[in-house]
Amino acid sequence: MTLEIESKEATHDTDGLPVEELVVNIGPSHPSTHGVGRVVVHLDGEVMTHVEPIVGYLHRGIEKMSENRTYLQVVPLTDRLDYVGSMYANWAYCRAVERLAGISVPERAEYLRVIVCELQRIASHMMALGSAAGDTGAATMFIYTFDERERIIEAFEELCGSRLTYNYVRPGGVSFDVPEGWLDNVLAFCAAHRDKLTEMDKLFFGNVIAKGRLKGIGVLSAEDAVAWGASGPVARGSGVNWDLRKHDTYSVYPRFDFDVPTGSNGDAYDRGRVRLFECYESCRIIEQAISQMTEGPVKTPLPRLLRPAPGEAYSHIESARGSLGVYVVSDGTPRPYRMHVRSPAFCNLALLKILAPGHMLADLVAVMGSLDPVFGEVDR
Amino acid sequence: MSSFAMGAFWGLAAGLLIAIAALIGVWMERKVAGRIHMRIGPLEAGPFGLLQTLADTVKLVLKEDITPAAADVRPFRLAPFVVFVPIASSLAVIPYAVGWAPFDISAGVLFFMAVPSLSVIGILAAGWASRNTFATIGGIRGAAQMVSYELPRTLSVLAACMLAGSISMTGVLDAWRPWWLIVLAPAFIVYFIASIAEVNRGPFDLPEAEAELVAGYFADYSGIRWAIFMMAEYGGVVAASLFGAVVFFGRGLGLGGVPGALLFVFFAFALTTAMMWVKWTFPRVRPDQLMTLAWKVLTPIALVELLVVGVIASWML
Amino acid sequence: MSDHLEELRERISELDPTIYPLFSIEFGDAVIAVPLDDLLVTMHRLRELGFDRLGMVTAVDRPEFFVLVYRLHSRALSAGLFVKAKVHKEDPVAPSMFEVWPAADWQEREVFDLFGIDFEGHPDLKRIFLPDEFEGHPLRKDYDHPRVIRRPDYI
Amino acid sequence: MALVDRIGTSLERTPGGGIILTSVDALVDWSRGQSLWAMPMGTACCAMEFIAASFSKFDYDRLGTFPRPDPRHCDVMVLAGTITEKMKPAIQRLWDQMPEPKWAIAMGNCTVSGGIFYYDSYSVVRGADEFIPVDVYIAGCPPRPESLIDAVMQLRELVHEESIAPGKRRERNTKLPRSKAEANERMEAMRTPESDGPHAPAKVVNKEFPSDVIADEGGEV
Repeated sequence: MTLEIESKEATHDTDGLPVEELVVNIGPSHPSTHGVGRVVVHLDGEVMTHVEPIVGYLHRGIEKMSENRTYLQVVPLTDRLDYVGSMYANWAYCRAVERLAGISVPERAEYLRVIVCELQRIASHMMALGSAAGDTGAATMFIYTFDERERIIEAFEELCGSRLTYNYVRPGGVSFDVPEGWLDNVLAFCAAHRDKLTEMDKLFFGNVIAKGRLKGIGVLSAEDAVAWGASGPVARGSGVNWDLRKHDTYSVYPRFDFDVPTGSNGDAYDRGRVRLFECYESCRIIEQAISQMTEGPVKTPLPRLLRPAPGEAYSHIESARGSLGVYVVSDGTPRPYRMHVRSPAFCNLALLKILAPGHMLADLVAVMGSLDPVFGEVDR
Repeated sequence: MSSFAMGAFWGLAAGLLIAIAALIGVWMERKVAGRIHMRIGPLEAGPFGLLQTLADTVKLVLKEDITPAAADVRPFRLAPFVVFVPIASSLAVIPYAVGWAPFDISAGVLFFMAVPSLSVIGILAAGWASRNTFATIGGIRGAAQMVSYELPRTLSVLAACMLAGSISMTGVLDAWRPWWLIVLAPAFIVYFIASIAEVNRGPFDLPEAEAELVAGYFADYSGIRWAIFMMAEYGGVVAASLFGAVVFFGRGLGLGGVPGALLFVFFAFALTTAMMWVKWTFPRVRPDQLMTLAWKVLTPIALVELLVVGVIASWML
Repeated sequence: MSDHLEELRERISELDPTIYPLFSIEFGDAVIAVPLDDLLVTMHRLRELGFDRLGMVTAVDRPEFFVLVYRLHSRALSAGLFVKAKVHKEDPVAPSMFEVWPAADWQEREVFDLFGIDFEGHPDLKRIFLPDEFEGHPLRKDYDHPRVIRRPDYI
Repeated sequence: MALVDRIGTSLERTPGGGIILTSVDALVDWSRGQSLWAMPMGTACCAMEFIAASFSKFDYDRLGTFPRPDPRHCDVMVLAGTITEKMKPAIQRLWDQMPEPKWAIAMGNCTVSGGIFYYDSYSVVRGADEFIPVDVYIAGCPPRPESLIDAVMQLRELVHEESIAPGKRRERNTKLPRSKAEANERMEAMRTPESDGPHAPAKVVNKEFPSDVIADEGGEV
C-alpha cells in the first residue's frame, strides 16, 4: 500500500487560471484519527468536497486466527477487538458460544455481566467524549473524562487483574466473583459520577465555542441512519430509538427500568450529548442490578474442551458503539469453523464519507470524533 | 555609528529578555496546564522542574536541523527569524520604568501595533516553503487571522491613546488615571481576545491546530528553528501582557517605585496566566467563526468604544 | 423463542407467499435460503416487508461453495432474520445489495477483500483492509502464505 | 548535526580535549535525558495506556516527557500497539522524519514480537525491530503506564552513555540489516519454508485429541 496520493489534474477557474484541487492526506498516524485511520480529503479552500476514509491499518486477521484456536482460546482475542470496551466483545462472543453449545449461565453471572458492561459503557463513553472534545481543542475535558475512566479501570483491575484486556466474561459465566466491598465501591462511584457528568455537561456542552463547533455539523437523517446500518449513539443521535437492551432484549435487561436517550438533530452535538446521557442511565442500571443481585455461583462448570454440535449461532449485544454481533459457525471440532464480528464502529465509520463533505476541514475531526471509531474493532 | 551600537545593544538585550521570557513562559505553561489537568507538570529537572525548559532548549539546539528535500530552502530557513525579530523588537518600546523605555519614540504605541504584524510574512513563508499541505493551510490561516485581528486590537488601544492624547508609550503612561479602568474595560476585553488571536494561541490557535493540522505552519521545522518559533510565540504572549499592563493598568495603577514595579510584574503575569488558562479550557474555534468574531463582534465593539471614549475625552479634557 | 419464530413465519407468509417456502428455522434462528439468482429480488421484497436494517454481511467457506450470510433486522416486526445464498467457488459472483441497503457498501468490500467474492453492481469494489498489492483472499480455507506461521497444535 | 559531530570529533582528537568533551557530554546527555519528547505511535490497545501515562494519574510530564504528534519535534518514538504490514511504511516514514538523535521504545508484546498475533496472522509484523532499531522493550499486553515511565527512565540511562563525538557513540542494539542487499537476503530466507531462520513456520503436528477432554455433548453442558 503506497502512502502517496495521486495528484489531480489542474482545472481552470473563470479567469482561465489553473486551479489545482488541494488533496490533504490525514493519517494513518494523526492525532485525531483515534488510532490508525486514514482520511483523504479533497479541499476547495477550507471546504471539503470529497472525503474518503481508508481503513485496514490495524487489520490483524482475528477472524482467521480464531479458526485455529479452541473456543475458549478465542476469548482473549476478542479482548483486543474493541480495546476501549473489551467486555462487550467478550460477552457477545460468549453468548454466541453459549447458544451454540447450549450452555446455561447462572443468574449472578448475568448480573455481573450487566454491571461490568454498564461500567464499561461509561468508560468507553468517557473516552469517546473526551477524545471528541480533545479533537476540537478542549484538552482539559479529555483529561477530566479520562480521569473518570481511570476510576473504572481501577475497579476492573481489582475485579479481574487487568487494566485493559479483561478476559472476564467467559463461556458459562464470568471468571471470578466480585472481591469484598467491590460492589459498594461501584455504588459510590456511580453516586459521584453523576455530579461529574453534570460538571462535564457544563464544561463542554454548555460552552459557546463547543456549541458553535458541533451544532449542525455532520447531520445524519434518521432514514440514512437506518439504511446505512448505523447503530448505537450514532443512530440514537438522529432520533432512531433503537437499543438492543430494550428492543431485542437479552440477559437480565428486561428487569431494569431505564430510558433510551435520543437526539433530535442528528448532528455531532446530539451524538455527543446522547453518550453523556447514556452514562446517567448506565448508573441507574448498575444501581438496580446491585440491589437485585442474589448470592450464587458465577460460572457453569465446563469441560476443558468445548465441542459444540455442528451449527451456527449469532448473538448481538448493545455495545458502547452500537450493536455488536458475533457469528460463530461450528463443524463439530473443538475449534470454530468460522467466527465473524459484526462491528458497529466499522458500520458507523462508513458514514464519514456522506457526513463530512460540505463542511470545513476543521469539522472533519468533529464528525469523526462523534462517530467514535475504535480501529481495533473497525479493522479487526 | 554610536546609534548603531546602541541599536545592537538593545537588540541583544531584547533578544535575551525574550529568551528568558520564553524559558519562564514555557515552564509556566506546563505548570499551569498541569494544575488545570490535575497533575504536577515538570518536576525532575531542577527544583520544581525549573530547569526543564533549559534542558529542552539545549536539546533542541543540538537536534538535527532538517530541511525537507521538497522545501524552498531559503524562505524555509529564514522564516523563523522573520517571525522572531519583529516580536523581539516590539519589546523595546515598553516602558519598564516610569518615564523610561529602552527605545522611547514618540509613536511607541504605533510601533508596538505595527511591527509584530510583520511576523505574518514569516508565518506565510514558513507555511508555503515547507511544501506540506498541513503547513500551507496553517500558513494561510495564520495570515488571514493575524491580518483580521490587527484591526480590533489597534482600535481598542486607540481608545486609550485618545484619552491620553498621545501615541507615545511614556505619554500614555503619564496620562493614565485610575478611572480609565472603568472606561476602558470593554476595550481591554477586546484587546485581550484580539491579542490571543494575534499570537496564535488557543482557542484561536488555528494555524497550528494540533487536531487538524498536526502542527500547522511549523510542522516541518525541527530543532533550533522550531525553538525560535516557540520563542516567538511565548515572546508574543509576554509582550502582549506587558503592553496590556502598561496601557490598561497604567503600569501598576500608576504607582511609582518598587510597589508599582511589583504590581506591573503582577499584572503582566496575571495576563499571561489568563491566556494560558483560556487556552487549556476552551475548545478551538473554526476558521469562519474566527473571522466572524473579528469582523462582526470585536470590531464593532471596538468602534463603539472608540466613539464613547471620544465623547468622554472631549468632555473631560 | 420458537413461538416467536413461528409467528414471524406466519406473518411473512401472510405478507408474501413467495418467500414462505424458503423459510426455515435453524439453530433457533429464522433462516431464508435463497437461490443466488433470486437474491436481489427477495431482498427487495424483504425490505418492503419491513426489514429496514442490514446488520451483517459475511461469508462462510464451505468445502464445495461459499455461503453468503446476511443478517436483517426489522424494527416494525421486531425480528431478526438470516438470509443465505450459495455462491459457486469457480465463479464467485453475487449481486450487490448496495441499492437495497447502502449499509452493504463497506461490508461487501470486506467480503470481497477476504473471500474474493465479486459483487456485481457495487459502486466502488476494492480491497478495504488489506493493501491493494496483497495476493490471495485470507479467509478462504485454502489460503496459505509462507509468511503465516501456523500455531503448533498444543490444544 | 553535522556541526555538532565535527565539534565532537575535533575535541576527541585534540590532546586534552577529552576533559571538555566529557563535560559537554554530561550537559548534553543530561538535557537530552531530561526532555525525551515522545512521538505517540499508538496503533492499538497500548495507545490507551500511553494516553493514561501522560494524563493525570501517571503524568510522565514530571520526567519532562510529553507527547507531541509531530515527528519533527520528537526524540523518542513510542511504538504502542500492533503493527501491520499495511501500517509499516507509514511508521517507517515517520521514523525517518524524526531528527537525530532519536530513540525508540517498543511498548507491548505486539511491538516486541507480535505477541498474541504471532501465530496464524497474515498481516501482522512480528516485532517493530524488524524495521526500526528499538532501544527499550516493554513486555505486557498491554503494559501498565508505570512500565512506560520505567522505560523512559531506562532510556535516560542509555542516553547518558551517548556522546557528541561519533567515535564514542553507543553501539545501537539492532538486528536490522545494514544494506538493502542484506535486507533482501534476509527476506528471502524468511520466505522459504525450509529455512532454519527465526521466522520459519513451526511444524504442524496433527495429533488426535485425548478422549478424556472431549466434551460430552449430551451431558450437563
